[in-house]
Order: sequence, then structure tokens, then C-alpha cells
Amino acid sequence: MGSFLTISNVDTLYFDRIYALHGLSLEVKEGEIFAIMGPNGAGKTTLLKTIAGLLKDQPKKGVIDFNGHHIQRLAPEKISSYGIVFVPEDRGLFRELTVRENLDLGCWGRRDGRVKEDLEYVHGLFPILKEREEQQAETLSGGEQQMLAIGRAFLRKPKLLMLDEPSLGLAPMVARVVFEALVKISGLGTTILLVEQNAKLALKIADYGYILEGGRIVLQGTAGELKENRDVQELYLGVGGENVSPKGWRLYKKRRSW
Amino acid sequence: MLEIKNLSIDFGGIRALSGVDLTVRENEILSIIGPNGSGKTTMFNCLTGIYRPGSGEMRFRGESLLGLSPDRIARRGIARTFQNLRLFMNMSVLDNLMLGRHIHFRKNIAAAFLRLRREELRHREKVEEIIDFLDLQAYRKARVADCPYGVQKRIEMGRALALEPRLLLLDEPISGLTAEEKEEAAYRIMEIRGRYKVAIMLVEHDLKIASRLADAMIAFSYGQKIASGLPEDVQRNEEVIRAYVGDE
Amino acid sequence: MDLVESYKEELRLVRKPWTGAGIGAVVIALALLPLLKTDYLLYMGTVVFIYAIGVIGQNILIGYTGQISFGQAGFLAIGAYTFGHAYAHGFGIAVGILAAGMMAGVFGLIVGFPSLRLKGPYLAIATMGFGVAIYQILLNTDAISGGRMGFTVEKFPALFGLSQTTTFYYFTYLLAIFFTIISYNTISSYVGRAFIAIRDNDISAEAMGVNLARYKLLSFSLSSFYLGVQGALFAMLVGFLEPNSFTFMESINIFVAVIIGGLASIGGAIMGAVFIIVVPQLVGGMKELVPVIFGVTVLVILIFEPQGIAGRWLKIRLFFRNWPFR
Amino acid sequence: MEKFFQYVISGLSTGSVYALVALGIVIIYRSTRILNFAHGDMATAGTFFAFTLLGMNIVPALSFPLALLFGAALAMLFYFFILIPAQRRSVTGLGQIILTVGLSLILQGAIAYLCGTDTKSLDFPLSDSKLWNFRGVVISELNLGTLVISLVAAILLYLLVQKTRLGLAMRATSENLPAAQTLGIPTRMVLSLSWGLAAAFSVLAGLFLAPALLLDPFFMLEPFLKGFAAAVLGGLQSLPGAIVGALILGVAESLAGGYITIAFKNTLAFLIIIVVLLFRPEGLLGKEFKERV
Repeated sequence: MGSFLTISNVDTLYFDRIYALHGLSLEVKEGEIFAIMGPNGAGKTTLLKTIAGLLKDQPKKGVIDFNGHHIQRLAPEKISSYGIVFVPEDRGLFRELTVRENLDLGCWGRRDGRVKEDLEYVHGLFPILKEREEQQAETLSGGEQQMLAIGRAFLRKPKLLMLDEPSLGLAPMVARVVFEALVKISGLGTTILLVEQNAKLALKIADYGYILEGGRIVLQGTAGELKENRDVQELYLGVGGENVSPKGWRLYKKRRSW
Repeated sequence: MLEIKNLSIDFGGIRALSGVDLTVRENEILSIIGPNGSGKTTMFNCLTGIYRPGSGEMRFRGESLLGLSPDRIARRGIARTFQNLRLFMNMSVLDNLMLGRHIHFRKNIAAAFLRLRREELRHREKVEEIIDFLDLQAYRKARVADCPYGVQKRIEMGRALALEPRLLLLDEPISGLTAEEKEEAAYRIMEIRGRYKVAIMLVEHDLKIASRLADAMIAFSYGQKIASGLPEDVQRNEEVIRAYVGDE
Repeated sequence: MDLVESYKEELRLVRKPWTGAGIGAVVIALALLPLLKTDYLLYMGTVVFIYAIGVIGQNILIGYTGQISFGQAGFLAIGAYTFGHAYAHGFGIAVGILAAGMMAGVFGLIVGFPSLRLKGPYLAIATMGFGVAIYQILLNTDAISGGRMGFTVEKFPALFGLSQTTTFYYFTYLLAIFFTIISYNTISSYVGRAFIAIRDNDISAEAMGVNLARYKLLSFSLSSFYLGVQGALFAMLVGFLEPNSFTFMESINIFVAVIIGGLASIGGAIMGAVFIIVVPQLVGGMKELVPVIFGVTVLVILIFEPQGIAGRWLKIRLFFRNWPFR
Repeated sequence: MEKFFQYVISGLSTGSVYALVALGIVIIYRSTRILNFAHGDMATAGTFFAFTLLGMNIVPALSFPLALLFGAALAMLFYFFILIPAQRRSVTGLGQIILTVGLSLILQGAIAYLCGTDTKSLDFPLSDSKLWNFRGVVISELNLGTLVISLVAAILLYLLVQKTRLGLAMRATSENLPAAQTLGIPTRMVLSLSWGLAAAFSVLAGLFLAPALLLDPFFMLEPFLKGFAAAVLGGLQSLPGAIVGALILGVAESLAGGYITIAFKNTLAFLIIIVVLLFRPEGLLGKEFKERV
């Protein structure tokens, strides 16, 4: 024990057949920002959903240990009550509710008296949310929606904040604002686990990174190490590698000879 | 053979495709790459009549595809596979492939009532050919839902082939497969082009394989075409690298 | 081991000799039933045959094509009254039954049109509305329903020196067999494949060149044809038609038979028909409890055996195939 | 002209009962995507419960609220003991709808068994024959009471949904279940309360219909169909839509009944729906739905 979030040997399957995560293990230390990167379909989103308990009856195998609790296969409400908040790729907002109502729901079940201060902190972080307080969430722009989602998650005072592709579809300027806010939130003691395709952006704020491919961790290291690694580019683009011409590849067919 | 000009489509104010131009020549394999949400699948959906494009023109072998329903487009000779597998899960593998032959059946409902099966036999031979080609013999009578994922991918490809298309749209045909299956699938895609004389449009994330297969490549980002040309060139294009790895 | 030597052999209706023997035994036993000379049993058999036809039809629509419908009573009524009037005007029984089926089929086509744009709950309400509308039209149009006096239909004649009950038993027996075979044939043809494709995944069915409109409408009118025939036979069975035979509850009855028998199974449809006819007889005095039994069965089946009686039957067969080596 | 207003008023009164039924159907559909075919039977059960209590000389002021609670409890039990296990066994959406058909049959049979199938009349504190006259437009005490109580119920529902934390949680849960779960909202509790609330509404409708329709195990069938129709008309997702749909339906029925014939009242209702649905498949106030491919 002693560690914050430990995932060991987790298998997640879709439709009980397709391995999305295959014997995946990783560790997240308290108070830092962790980034998970990798190509499309590598299982990044699946990993976060597995931790959040949003996949029914998954993971099939393995242990997810959070602060000494085994949280694998618990109901999402229960996992959330341990202090894990997940912001999905589509932001998971209540689109028909107003900005204020969305933020209110973030405070669900909080009994400490600091709600008001925290709300003010969120408004300080993203002043636009104060301006748009009475608007329905669906009328916000993509960036504002992401800010709202992060603000709402922050109000739950999570120990672990998980975000799925927070930069997706955002203009670079907006993405920077969002990421700066994440750094500030992390500075207040929240651990952040971040899934990102935009590796450069992610490595700028992350302390440590994992690269996921085919449901496994293929590379890990501190942000500095990963930035230096030439393989990172190759993993995304398939540039380089075995230096053969694209056309002259060996025709291949597995023949069964029995 | 396929010509798309200035194709645009909006979803609730968000431009999913804007001003896309592209052409596919006979018997060519064209790869389309791009990050998530860049509009690749949306274009397939426009091409097969599932979405109505807001503006632009699509011409297939000289005739416009605009405003045609999906089944009419299929009859023109365009078949496709889907990203998340849209098979008929409760039918047998054989029936799935036979449904692919649907447009070629001489329809006679009286014969259906009376169990006159001449047509059935005629098409069965074609289907068996595809079963052989795709190595599906062992699964012929199995319910699709019971087949492993890799096999389901093959079945879907087989179903599209059974339609005898002139243009085949493959939406991530090798995603989710194991490394070994990927090689095999890539080989089959090459074979299909040779054997069935079709043009293939292909959306794929595994860029290594996509570029090996393709004669030409197109890259999308935010609903726009950002690069096109030979696979090697597109892969090294600055803008493409930025779209994938992210910018500073 | 069964070795299949040609594709043609594979397409035969009954392929395994043991299955053939089993079905043959049932068919012969049913043919010999009149020898027992119990009119009650014959009557029950007749009712089951009549219902089986409609339930099979509904299974084609609900089970195979996946289109929910709650308008069954309306089609039954259309069939019954069409037959009644045709018969009363001197057309023969065959023409009458055909007309009943056709008329119901045409209405099925009309009711099917909303199905091109509506799905699930919306379709349920549209079909339900049709059933209710037909009932109300019957209540208020004396020219069709015979008003307060009801509408009398001449019963099926006694032929070949057999009693009336026996003749009608054989007649419905043959018709039930006929419709069963036709249904099996249809389902295994390109038509049936298109139906199932629409149910399993309408988007990809359309992308494979299936004309959704055509096949949905075909399924609606085909299944309504079956109901029309059931209505005609029902008219001859009871000999007297009144609107109250065609309430919403009747629709629910047939729907329940489809569910309990098992979706997408013709054999199941027949078993479902047997269930809804026989169970009320077994309960005897406590008629009020029949819906409770139906309801509980529906719950149990949906939660524990989604494939209905037919699914359970398959499992039992599998169990015995390997017996005693489990 | 007076005649016209007369028809409109009585149409609004009927429409307001339909609205109570429709609101319940919409609450359930919005939160769990289930069309509750047992909705009418839950109302019947509650009304019979009230009838039994009245028979035991318990005052209406007590027995009516108890009946509402009874209906609510019935619905919540169904949610917890049938629907949740079914969802755990991954019964499809259509299957869950059919489960409510099963429940409907069970309730019908049980009521018929316990209370008999003969028609009864419910002693209702408001009378159907005492008339109020507003400048030539006549309205019975019962109709007036119905209008008022429906209005009050609708306002209470509005306040509950829009102004309370429970209502906020209900809206959140029905819109985005996984997001609500990750925020730690007790979604099952919220959903079962939605079922209970919906059932209470339908029992309320049943209580106000019983004096005019006479009580038998099937008396709610027709109002249920109308409420269902009204809900579909309004878009099946929208609470205001349900009210608008119900009032339109009630008035249209009443006008058609007055000026043409009362014989085809039900047929007319469904005709309206089918026509509306063909031109606006998402209903009057519904939102357009699109399937992602």
C-alpha cells in the first residue's frame, strides 16, 4: 500500500471478447499530474472509464487500489464517493441545465461550509462561467463547456481528477487556458490523471507520462524523458521504423499446413 | 470514378466537413487519415446517403449521388463497412453474406413462399467463394454474435464484398485486431483490389499499414483536407504532424 | 453426423431425420385426435390452430422484423367482418377467407406507413390507436357490425359425413400447417433475411441495398394477412360477431403469446398460442387470475429466458442430446 | 359562441386529467426511457385502494393521500424488484417496456380477483351534478375541482423539478445518467422516486375520474391511452409538452364531440396523433433526435 492509485494487471473486455486493456498496470503518485498518451483506439478512454466504474462488470481481471480501497467493479456512485471524479471526452455536462445548476450539482453531498469559497475560486479561474451563469450549458462554446466541466469536477473536491482529452476540439489559445487552470488545481493538492492525444501539450504540464498502445503500457517516464524520446513521434505517425519503401512489402499470408 | 467537390455538412452549427474535394480512380486504394473527430467517418456517411451534405457535389461514375437513399446508393455499386461493426448479430455468418447479395436477387415473392430455391443456390456459390477467400469456412453456420471479434471484422468485409461493389469503403478495417490479424487483414485488402477489381477508400489509424496499402493518401483535420498525395509525402507533411502530435 | 452433400440439401425444410420423425409424429397424432370423439378436445385444438396462424404472423412482424405493434385486434376485426359480409353475400368460404386476409393486408399496408418514420414507442402508439379506432368504428357503424343485435355468421358446414366440429377441426388443422410451412419458407428466403436484417441493424441493412420502406410494409401487410385469416376462422368458430371480441385486451393476448412463445421462432409462436388458449382452461374457476398468470410468465420469461418457451425447449433438447454425458 | 366556450371549458377539464396521466408517463420516459404500459393499472390500483379505505369509513382527507402513497409505493417496488434485476441481466429497452405490459396484466388480474369486476361508484366529496354558472357557461363542481387540482399539481411539480435539489438531481439523472453517477448523485434513489411520483400523479387522475366513469378494473384504460397519446403529442420528453398535448387533445375531443359526433372520440384522438407524428415525428415540443452512426 502506501501509494495513491495502483492499477495492477487489469483486463477490460468489450462484449466479453475484445480486449481493450490487456494486463495493464500503472501507478499514480499523490499530488502530481500524470498524462496518458497514445494513438487512437489504444485504450486510453477505456482505462479511465474502467477506473470510474462506468463499464458494467469490468474490469474482468486485476485490482484497482485507491488509497487502500479496492475499487474495481464498484458502482460509479461508490467510486465517486471515494474522491475520484471523471470528466469524459464529451465533457459529461447536463446540457439542458444552466451553468449554475451544473456547478451546484458538483457540490452534491458536500457538507463542509467552504462551498461558497470554492465556487468563487472557480469563478476566479474561469470568469466566463460567472458571466454565463444563467445560460444553458449547451449554449456554451466548446472551450467554455470544458471549463464548466473542470469547474464542476473541482467543486467535488476530488482527490483524483481524471480528464479525457480536455483539449479535443479546442483552439490552441483556449486549450492553454484550460491547461493552466489544471496546473493551478493540481497546485492545490489534487492529483490529475490526464488522457491526451496532443502529446506536446500534455507533456508541458505533466510530471510523468505513460504511453499506451494496444491496451498495454509501452513506454513510461518523466515528462522530460518522454519529450526527448524520438520514438514518440514514430508511435503516432509510423514514420521511420524499418526503412522499407511503402510498396515493396512482403506479401503475407498465414498458411495452415496441418 | 468518384469525384467529390466542395462537400460540406453542419451538425447544429458545428462544421463537420468543409469544402472537401477528392477523387478516386478506378482500382485505386485511397487512405484517409486524421485525428479523432476530423470528419473521416462523416464523409463516408455522406457518401452512403446516411447524412445529407449541406452543399457540394458527389459524382460516382458520372452520376450524382446527392439525395439518393442508402439502398439506392448501394445499388449503384458502393458498399461499406462500419467502424463499430454493424453486422446482423442474430443471423448466421452465411445469412449475413447472403444478405450482401440482396440487390442481385431476382425477387419473386411467390417463389419465396413456395421454397423455390434456384436463386438461393445461384448466389450461394458466389458466397462460398467469398467464404473461402476470407477463411470463414469454420464459422459458416455460427451466429455472428458468437464469433470472435477478428472474425466479425472479416464477416463484415465479406458482406460488403458479396454486394460486388465498384467502390468499397472500409472504415477502420484493422482497428482492434491483434498484430497478426492486422497483417492478415492488410494482405486481404490488397488481394481484394486485385481479385475483385474494386476501388477502395480506407479510413485507418494504424498509419504504418495504411501507408503501405495506399496508392494515395489524404489527411483531414477539423473537417478540412490538409494534405493529399503519395503516402510518404503526406506522412511527412508538417501540418499532418502538427495535427497528430500537437503543436507548441 | 450429418453430412451435407449439396447446397440444395441444406435448403430443405427438415434436414435431420429425427426432427422429421418428431414433427411427423405430432402431425399424425393431431390428425388422429378426432378418433377420441371428445368434442371438447377438438374444439380446443381448433382454437389453438386458429390462434396459431395469427400469432405466427405477429411473430414475423414483432419477432423477425422487430416492429412493435399493438393493433392486432383491429386486423382481427377487419378479417372477421370482411369474411362475415362476403360469406353472407354468397361468396364461398375460400373466397371469403382470402378476401378477409387481403383486406387486413391492405389495412396493414396503411398502418405500416407510419412505421417508415416512427420507431419504438411512437409506433406502439400509432398501432394501438389503429386498434382502438377500429373498435370504435365497429361500435358506431351498424351497417358493418349489425348494431345492437350483433352479426351472425353461418358456421362451417359438416362435410364428408364428419360432424361439424370434426370437419372444422380438420379444416383449421390443414390451414395451420399450410401457414406454418409458408412462414418457414418465407423466413428462410431473401425476404426473411431482409426482415431480420432490418431488425438487427436497419442502418446497415439499408447500406447493403435493402429497401427499408418496401420490406417494412411487406412485413406489416403479411402479418396482417395472417391476422385477417385468423379473424375469418374465428368468425366461423363462434358464429356470432360483436365488437367486444376485438378490444385492446385481445391485442395484448396475442402480443403475450408472441412474447411467451419466444420472439423470432415460428415453433415458439405455436407454443405461445397453445399457452394462451390452454392456461385459462386449466385455471378453471378463477378466471380473474388468468392475466396474473400471463403477467408473471411474461416477467419470468423476459428476465430469465428471453427466448421464450422455444428457447427453453432448445436447451432441454441440448441437455438430452448429450445425456447421460453431461 | 357560448356553446363554444362551454365545449372548451369541459374540454380543458378532461384535458387536465389527461395531463396528469401524461405527466406521469413523461416523467418515467424521461428518466428511464421506458414507456410504462402499466401506468393506467397503477392508477386503478390506487383508486381501488382509496375505495377500500373509504369503505372502512376513513375520511377522504386521509384515504386519498394514502392512495397516492400506495400507488407510489407500488411503482417503486416494481422499479427496485423487477426493473433493476432486469437491467442487471441486460434486458433490452424493448424488453423493459414489455415488462410493464406484464405488470399491467398482473395488476389487472389482481384487482379483478380482489375487488370483483362489477362496477362500483366512488363516494367523492365533489359532485358531478352541482353546477356553477359563469355568465351562461356552466361547469360542474367536479370539473372545476379537477381543473383546480390539476393546476395545483402541475405547479407543485414545476416547483419540485425546477426549484429543489431533488428536482435538480432528477433533471440531471434523466439527462445524463453516467455523468450523474460520477458526481455521486444517488441515481437509483432518484429514479425510483421519479417512478413513485409518476404513479402518484396517475392515481390522482384516477381519483378524479372515478366519480364520472364508475369504478371497475378496466376503467383507466381509456384515460391511459389518451394520456399516452397526449404525451406522444407533446414529444414524450417534455413536461410542458405533455400538458399542452393533453389540453389540445381534451379540447379537440370536446369540440368534435359537440359539433360533429361523440361516437368517434377515441378515433379522433389517434388521428390527430398520427397526423402530427407524420409531420413532426419528435412531437410538438420535442427535440429532434438523431442517431449517431
